[in-house]
Amino acid sequence: MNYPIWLIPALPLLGFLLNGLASLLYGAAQAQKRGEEWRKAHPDEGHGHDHGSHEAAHGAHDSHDAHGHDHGHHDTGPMLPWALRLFHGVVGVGTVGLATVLSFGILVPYAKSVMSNVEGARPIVETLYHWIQVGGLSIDIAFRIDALSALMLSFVTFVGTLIHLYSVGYMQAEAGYGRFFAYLNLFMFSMLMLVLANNLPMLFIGWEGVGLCSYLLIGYYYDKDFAAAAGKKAFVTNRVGDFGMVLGIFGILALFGTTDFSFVDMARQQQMASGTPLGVYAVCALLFLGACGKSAQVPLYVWLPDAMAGPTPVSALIHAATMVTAGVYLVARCSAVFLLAPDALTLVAWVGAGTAILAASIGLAQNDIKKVLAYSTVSQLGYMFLACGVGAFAIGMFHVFTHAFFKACLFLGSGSVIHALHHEQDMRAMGGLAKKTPATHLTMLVSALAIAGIVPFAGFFSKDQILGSAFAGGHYILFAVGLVTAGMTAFYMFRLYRMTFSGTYRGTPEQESHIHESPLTMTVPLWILGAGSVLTGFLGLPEVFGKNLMVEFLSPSVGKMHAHEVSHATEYLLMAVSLAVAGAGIFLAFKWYTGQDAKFTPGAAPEDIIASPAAHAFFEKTGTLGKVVANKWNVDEGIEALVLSPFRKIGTFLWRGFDALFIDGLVNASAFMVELTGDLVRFFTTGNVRNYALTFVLGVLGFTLYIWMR
Amino acid sequence: MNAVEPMAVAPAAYLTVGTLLFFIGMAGALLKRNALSIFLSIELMMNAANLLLLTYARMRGDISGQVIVFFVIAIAAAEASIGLAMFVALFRARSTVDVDKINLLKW
Amino acid sequence: MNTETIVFALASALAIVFSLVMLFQRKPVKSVLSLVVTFFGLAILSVLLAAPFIAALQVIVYAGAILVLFLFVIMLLNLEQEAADKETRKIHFYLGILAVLGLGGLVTGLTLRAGNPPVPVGNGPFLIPAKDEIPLLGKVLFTDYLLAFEALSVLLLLAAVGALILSKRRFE
Amino acid sequence: MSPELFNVAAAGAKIAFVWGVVLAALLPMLIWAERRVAAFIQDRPGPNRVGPLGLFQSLADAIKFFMKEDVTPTYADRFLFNLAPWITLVPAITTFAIIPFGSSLPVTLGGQTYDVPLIIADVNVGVLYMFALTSIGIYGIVLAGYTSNDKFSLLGGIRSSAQIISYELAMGISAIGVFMTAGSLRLPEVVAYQQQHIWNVVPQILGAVIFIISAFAETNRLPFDLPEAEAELVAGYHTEYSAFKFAMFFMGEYANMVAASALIVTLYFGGWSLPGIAFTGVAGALLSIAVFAAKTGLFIFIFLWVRWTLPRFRYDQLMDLGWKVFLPLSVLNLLYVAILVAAGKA
Repeated sequence: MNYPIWLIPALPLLGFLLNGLASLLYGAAQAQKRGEEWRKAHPDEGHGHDHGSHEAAHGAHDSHDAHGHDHGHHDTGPMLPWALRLFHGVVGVGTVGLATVLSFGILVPYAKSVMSNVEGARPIVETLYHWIQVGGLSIDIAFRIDALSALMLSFVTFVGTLIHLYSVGYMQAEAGYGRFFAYLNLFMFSMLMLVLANNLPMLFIGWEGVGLCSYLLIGYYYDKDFAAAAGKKAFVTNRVGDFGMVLGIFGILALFGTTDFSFVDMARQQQMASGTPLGVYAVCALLFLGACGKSAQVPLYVWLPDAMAGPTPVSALIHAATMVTAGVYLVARCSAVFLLAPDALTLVAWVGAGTAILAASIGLAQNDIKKVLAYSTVSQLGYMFLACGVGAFAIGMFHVFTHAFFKACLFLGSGSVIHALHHEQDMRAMGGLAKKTPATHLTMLVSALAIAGIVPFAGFFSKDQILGSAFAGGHYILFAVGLVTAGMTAFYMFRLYRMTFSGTYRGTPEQESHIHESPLTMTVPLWILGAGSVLTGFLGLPEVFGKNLMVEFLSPSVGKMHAHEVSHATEYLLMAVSLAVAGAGIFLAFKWYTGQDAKFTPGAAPEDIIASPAAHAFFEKTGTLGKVVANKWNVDEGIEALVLSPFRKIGTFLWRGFDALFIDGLVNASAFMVELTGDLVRFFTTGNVRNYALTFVLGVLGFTLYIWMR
Repeated sequence: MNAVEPMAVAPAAYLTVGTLLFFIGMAGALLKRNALSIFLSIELMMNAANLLLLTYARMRGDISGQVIVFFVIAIAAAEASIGLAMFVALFRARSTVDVDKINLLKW
Repeated sequence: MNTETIVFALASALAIVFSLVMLFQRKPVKSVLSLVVTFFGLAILSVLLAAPFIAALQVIVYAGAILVLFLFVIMLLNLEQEAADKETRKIHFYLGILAVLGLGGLVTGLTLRAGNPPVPVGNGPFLIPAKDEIPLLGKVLFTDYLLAFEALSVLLLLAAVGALILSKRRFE
Repeated sequence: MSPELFNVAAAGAKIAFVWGVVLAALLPMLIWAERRVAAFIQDRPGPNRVGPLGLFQSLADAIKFFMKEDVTPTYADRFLFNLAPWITLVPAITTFAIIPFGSSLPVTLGGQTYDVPLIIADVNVGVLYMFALTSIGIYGIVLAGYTSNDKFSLLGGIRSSAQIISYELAMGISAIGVFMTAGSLRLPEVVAYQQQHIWNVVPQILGAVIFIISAFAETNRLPFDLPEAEAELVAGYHTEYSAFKFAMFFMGEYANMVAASALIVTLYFGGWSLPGIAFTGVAGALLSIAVFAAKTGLFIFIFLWVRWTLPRFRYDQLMDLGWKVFLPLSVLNLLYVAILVAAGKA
């Protein structure tokens, strides 16, 4: 059967080209128009400034602000004409939507065929052409759909389309509307390349592509320093991971002689072309380093919270639902290789668990609504790696799947809140939004319950199975860490919920009057994602409830560690424990964060306003530790002191000492030698042709003499 | 197709004449100061080389030598036209063709 | 002593004597005319070497065109006499003579020492035919050496254009 | 009598015959004819006092030339000045060596019959030999102009040599067409080809016209006699020459004219042949000589006719004609002949 798989990434690419082109053309036209206006306003230069025209220009600008009850805050220019916005919206959403339809057209029959015959499931591979051919190495431009990429493809396209739709409403007042959709489409293209790639180099194209788009979109408000810096930070941090990724690809090539994903099967059958256990371990570690960079694991997670400088749909799509899960996808994809090196898996598990609890603990004390979600994302990614690390790759992917829905929903909900509050992100200035924004409130509550792990929402099933796998594998410490993290998760999510939706509004009444529910383009995706947060969990019911569809579906693609069976009783017990812990967290959040009758006064201590006396007592007891946690464990400062500062010093030394003195010295010395030689030799340059001729003949004479003598 | 009959005069005689002419030309090229005379001497050198080529072609019974002489003559024509045009331009600019007085190409 | 030897001796003597005249003659016009005579000698030698076509070409192109151009230039520039002042660079003069004599001796010696080439006469596709070599010359020129021939025609065209541009007075 | 000896003797006889006819009979006749034709065209009697119809006028002129004072300009380069007329005359006469002036003459000597081809030297480079000699002839004119130490002479010399070099191109290229059809540079084979097929003038009329007009320029005849253009340059390159040296230039010009006519006949008008007649035996040989002489005479007459009919070109017109009209046309002719030959082969 011939599937037009290549169309799936090609459509967003087309969208990117169209949107980008339209945006550029419009920008050029605007620049020209502005120039003409300026010339018109300044018919004779040198006559000073014409105040009238200036005011007229301002007036035009202001009218936009007054007209739009929207994001004047980030306005970097006048709003686009409605026709152009319609074009960008239609192209942006349309291409991605078409890709989604197309991919589901391929996915649904494929999933059916896989489920009917799991053992005999074959991936669909579509080879377009040979990209690189050197010796025995052949790298093709080829697309692959197997269970793993099918799973990824399903939620990437689905959630992606919803977020595109959401963006139509969310971004409508932005000047860079076209640019935004161009980048977003380019991101979809890269992500689909990453997911559909049939070999590591192609995956790497997508990998770098999403990195680039992440950079571009974090720095979307490029005129804001913090956004530009955040984009740079994300990019540089990812480079550290990519360095490992590239070396890992070379390692795979060295081990298996191919970068095609067929190496997974080779690894499964332990048919390595070469390599030692140590080599396999190194390759796994390097690939995992890449995954750490992209999926924000310790110690490379620092970029993700800062990435919240981008527009909220970007945070939802890239920094929660899709791109950051690429690391998990990579590990799951190479699961067979990881299984050859159990030590590497242990590393993955411990890093994942460490990240989960570290990020969760930071999330406890954040006041920015998006920062909370960002740390939550890091923490949840840690969970996924924890799952992979204990050998439950399918469960990890399941969590990726469910997480995509509820985290996207949470982010979009927070976006809706921010939208409603005119770009207010500090939760201390919120409160009482439940009635004002009912749709947002309800969907966010559902997804918060999902992430907290309350039955029967999606997060419960995935998270519980992760903990169960850890327990079953005998990793009790990891289990404990996960359990604590689950409690923390429940606590900070409902802290967020309470601070945002409960109680009364803590801003000024004037602001309060502007609060409004978001338009349909934004709420519809919220509803759909909210529904997903409820329903997706049932795709992966634990074994005790029957067949785990997800695990079975993924079994042809991902490896699985030898399963340690636990009794049903233990499983029920574990569920009860995790439910209890989550419930405790929610209870504590409700108890501590009353949010009643408080007004936001700038300068007041953060928790004074909204936290209950019991909470204050706790904070005072924990004292220093609390401050450290609130300051994100001082990780950024630590990196600055331990890594960046020494590197800067080495760099300075290399610059001043090595480059300027040694290298430049060598270069200058050679230049000086040339100059000296030239000074000596130029005496022979008489400008007299006959001298040259004579010299030439004498040379020939010498040469002839040599021949004669020989 | 049969080769030409054996040479009545020893090839070495032709070679000697050619070499002699070549070095007479070289002497002119090195010692004369008039650019035109130098050019003339170079033409003589070229023709001496042609003679050698023809001699070797005759010795081997191979016509390729004659072909190469043909090319040399044609290239000499091109070279002479350009060279003489240069001399005319040079003379217009500096009113002399004494190469010792034309020595701008120095430091 | 047969006819060919006599002709060879006469032609060689002509060429060498008049090349020496060319060398020592101070008047450019006479230098050129001596060279014409030298080329005649060379043309005769070419005929002896079974290359009458080349001989004709040599007379037409060298004597008939190139050296006439020389004469033209001499007449146009009115170069009556070479610079009469004596050679100022004695070292250059002696070194030049030394180089010419040394190199000439060496090369002559090398040439004679090398003797006849080991390639036997009478094989190969380019065998000079006994009576009329021109058809073969034409054939070889337009088959094996076609590229060189075409390149040469381009070169000649360029030379014509170049000469025109170089010698054109700029009136504007 | 050995064949070698016979060949030498035959060659000597042929040289004697050709030079005798050309130098001793034809040239004086031609000078007389020129003046008579001129007079006829200009409707006047012309020289008619010395001998019957003034036939001995040339003889009288010759005596006059020998008797006149031979003047050499004071600052002229004496050696080169004296050399110049010789350089003009000798190549002009030598040209005849390669022109076949008849079919072959059977000679029976000592019971052995030799077939003597009526050509002095059948060299395989054929007409190239003639072009080579023509280019040598230029030196005579250049030197005459240069060494006379006279502005008129110099101008005439430069004009003449430039003119000859320029028209040699068109002439040579149009002649190539003839050799392409004949497949050889040898003039006897050119004649043989025309005898078997058709006179070259028929298929190659363009080449023939170019060749003939260029021949006028090559021989410095009107309407292309710019080098001597008496109205502007007094007498061009031979302004300073007098007496016998002048006579040599004079003879050289007429010899060139005869040679050019003979060459035109040979290349384009069948040489000594006539269509449909086989020239065999002694009678045939003599007849062929007569045919050749008649054809050549016709062209000599045309030379004279043109001279006394057409006005002189301006020098720039002459050069324009040579470079911008004849050269491209001759190349066109070459292309056309090439297509003809290729079509004939195919």
